[in-house]
Amino acid sequence: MIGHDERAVEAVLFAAENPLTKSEIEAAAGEGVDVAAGLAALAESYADRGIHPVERGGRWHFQTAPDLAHILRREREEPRKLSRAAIETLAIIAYHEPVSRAEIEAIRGVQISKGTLDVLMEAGWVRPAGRREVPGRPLTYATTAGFLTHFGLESRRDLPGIEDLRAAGLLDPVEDMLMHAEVETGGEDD
Amino acid sequence: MIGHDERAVEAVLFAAENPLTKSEIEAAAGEGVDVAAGLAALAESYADRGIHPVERGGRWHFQTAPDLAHILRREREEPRKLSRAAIETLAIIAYHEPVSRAEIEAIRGVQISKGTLDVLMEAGWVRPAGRREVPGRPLTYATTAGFLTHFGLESRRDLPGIEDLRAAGLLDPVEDMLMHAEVETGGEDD
Amino acid sequence: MDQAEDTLTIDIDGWEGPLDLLLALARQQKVDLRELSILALVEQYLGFIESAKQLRLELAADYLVMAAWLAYLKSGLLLPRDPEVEPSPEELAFRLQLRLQRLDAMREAGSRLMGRDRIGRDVFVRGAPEGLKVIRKAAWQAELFDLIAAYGAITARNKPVMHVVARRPVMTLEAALQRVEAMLGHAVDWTALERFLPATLDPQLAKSSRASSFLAMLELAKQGRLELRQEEAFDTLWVRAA
Repeated sequence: MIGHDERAVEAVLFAAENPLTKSEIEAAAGEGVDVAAGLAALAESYADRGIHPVERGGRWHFQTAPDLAHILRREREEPRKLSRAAIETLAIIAYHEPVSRAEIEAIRGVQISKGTLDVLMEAGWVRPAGRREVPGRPLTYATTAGFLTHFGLESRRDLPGIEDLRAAGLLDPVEDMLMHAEVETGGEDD
Repeated sequence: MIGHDERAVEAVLFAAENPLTKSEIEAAAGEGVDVAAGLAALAESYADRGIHPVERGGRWHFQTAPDLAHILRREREEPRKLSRAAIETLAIIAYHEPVSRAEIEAIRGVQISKGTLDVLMEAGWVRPAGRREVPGRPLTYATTAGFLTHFGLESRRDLPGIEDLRAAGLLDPVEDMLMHAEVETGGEDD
Repeated sequence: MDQAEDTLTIDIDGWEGPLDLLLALARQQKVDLRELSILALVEQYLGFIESAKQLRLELAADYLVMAAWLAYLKSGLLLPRDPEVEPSPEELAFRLQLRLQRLDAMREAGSRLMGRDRIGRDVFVRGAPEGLKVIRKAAWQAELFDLIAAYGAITARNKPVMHVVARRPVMTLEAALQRVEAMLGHAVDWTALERFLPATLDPQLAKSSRASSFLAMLELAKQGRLELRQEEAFDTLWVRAA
C-alpha cells in the first residue's frame, strides 16, 4: 500500500506547472504531509519506470526516463494561433466558396494582405479554386478536405447557418457578449 | 521489472499535451510496442497511486486521483461556472445527441437564450453535428471528446443514469409537443 | 400549501417559463412524478395564475397560453369522454407527465454531471507536459468555435442585428384628397395632373402619390367638384375646378 505522503507529493508534482522546491510542495500538499519521506518513497517507486521524479537546483519535477527521450519532441515548435484577419478570411471562404479576393475584401470591409491567404494555404485549409469568367478573370479560393478534417466537419453544410449563429449568440456585438458572460458566470450553484 | 511496453506507454502519456488515442500512442511510442498490453499493465501499476491513467472517449491521459482533490484544489481558480440554463442544455445534448435547438427548447419549455450554446461550444464540450434531413434541415448538436474528458466519462454510456432514463422512455425522440407547437413557433427569435 | 403558494407568488420572476413552474408545482405534490395527479397539478397552476392576476402581476403570454391549454385539458378530463377527440385528454395528460419527468430528469442529470470529478476542479492533468515528437498536425491552430464566431462577427458588422423596418413612403388616399382639394382653388384653368403632385425624387413616393391623387380626383369629379379631360389614352390628364 502506498502511503499518503507519497501519493500527495506525487499528485502535487504531477499537476505543478513549474518545478517546485520542498517548501512549495509542503505548502501545496497541506498539513501533516512529510514531504521528505514522500519524495524518498517516490524516487524508489519510480526507479525503473518510464518517468522519474528528479531534482534540479533544489526543485523537483517529473521527467521522462532518459532512455525514452527519443519519443519526446526535440524542438518545441509552438503552435501558432491564426490572426484575426486570417480566421475571418477563412470563415468567409468557408461560407462563400468559391470566392475571389475582392469578394472577401468586400465582405470583410477591409483589405487582406498577401500573407493572410498564404498562411491559410500553408496550413492546408485553403486552395485556389479556378478563375471566375468575368473581366480580370480573378482567382477564386475554396476550402480543402484538410479544412474539414481539422475542424471536425463532415461537410461544409455542417457549418452553422446565420440563424444558428444568431441563436447561439454569435451575432451579438462584443459588449453584449461580455455582459452576457458575466451574467452566466454569476449564476451557478454548486 | 517493468516491461518496455508499459514504460514506453507511460512516458508517452506523461509527455503528451492532450489525451491520446491508442493509435496515437502507437505512433509516438515507436515500433514494436504493444500499446494494449502497456495500458493494461499501467492501469494496474497505478491503481493505488496519486495519479492514474484514464480512458475517456477512446483517448487516454494521466490525471490526479479524485481523493486528492482537496489538496490540489486550493489556490486554483475554479473552472468556468455555468448558468442553470447552460447546465440543462448541456445535459439535454449529452443525453439526446444529436439534438436540434428546437428539440432542446421543447424539452426545456423555453427558448435557448443567446450565450447558452456558444458558452458550451467555447468550452469545447459541444459541437455542431450535422443537419437533420427534415424540412428546414435544422443543425444538430452533440458533445465532444473534450466533454467526456472534462467530466471523467469513459463514454456516453457512463452518463449518470442514462440506461434507466432510456428504459423509462425519457430519452425517446422529442415528440411534437402539441400545446407547445404554438408557443414555440410564435416566439421564434426574429 | 397556503404558505407555499405565497412563496410562489413572490417568486414569479424566477421561473424559466411555464413548464418550469409546472415542475415546481408538481414537486410540491411530493410524489414520484410517475404518480403525479395531473388534475391536481392543473388546479394548482390555474390557481396560481389566478392569484397572480389578482395581484396584478404581469404574466408573460406563454404562461397564459399554458393556462388556457390546461383549462382545456381539465375540462377534457372532467367531462364525459368524447371518442371523436384525438388525442384523448388522458393521452394529453400522460404526455404532459412525460414532459415533466423528462425535464426533471435532465435537471437531475445536469447536477450530477456538474458534481462529477471534473478536470481542473477535482482532478488535474499534468501541469507541464514536455510534448511529443510526432505531431503531424498543422502548426497553425484554430478551433471551429473561432471560425464560426469570426463569421458571426463579420455578419454582425455588416448587417446590424437590429432590423429597422423601413417605412415605405406612400401618400394615402386621405392625404391626396386633402391636397387636391386644397390646390383646386388655384386651378381655374385646365391644369396637368402632374402639377398637383408633391415634388419628390423618390420613385416609390412619386408612383404612390400619382395613384392616390388620381383616385382622389375621380372621387372629387364624382362629387361634381372638378372636371377631368384627356385627349387620348395615356395622354396628359387635365384637371379644372368645376
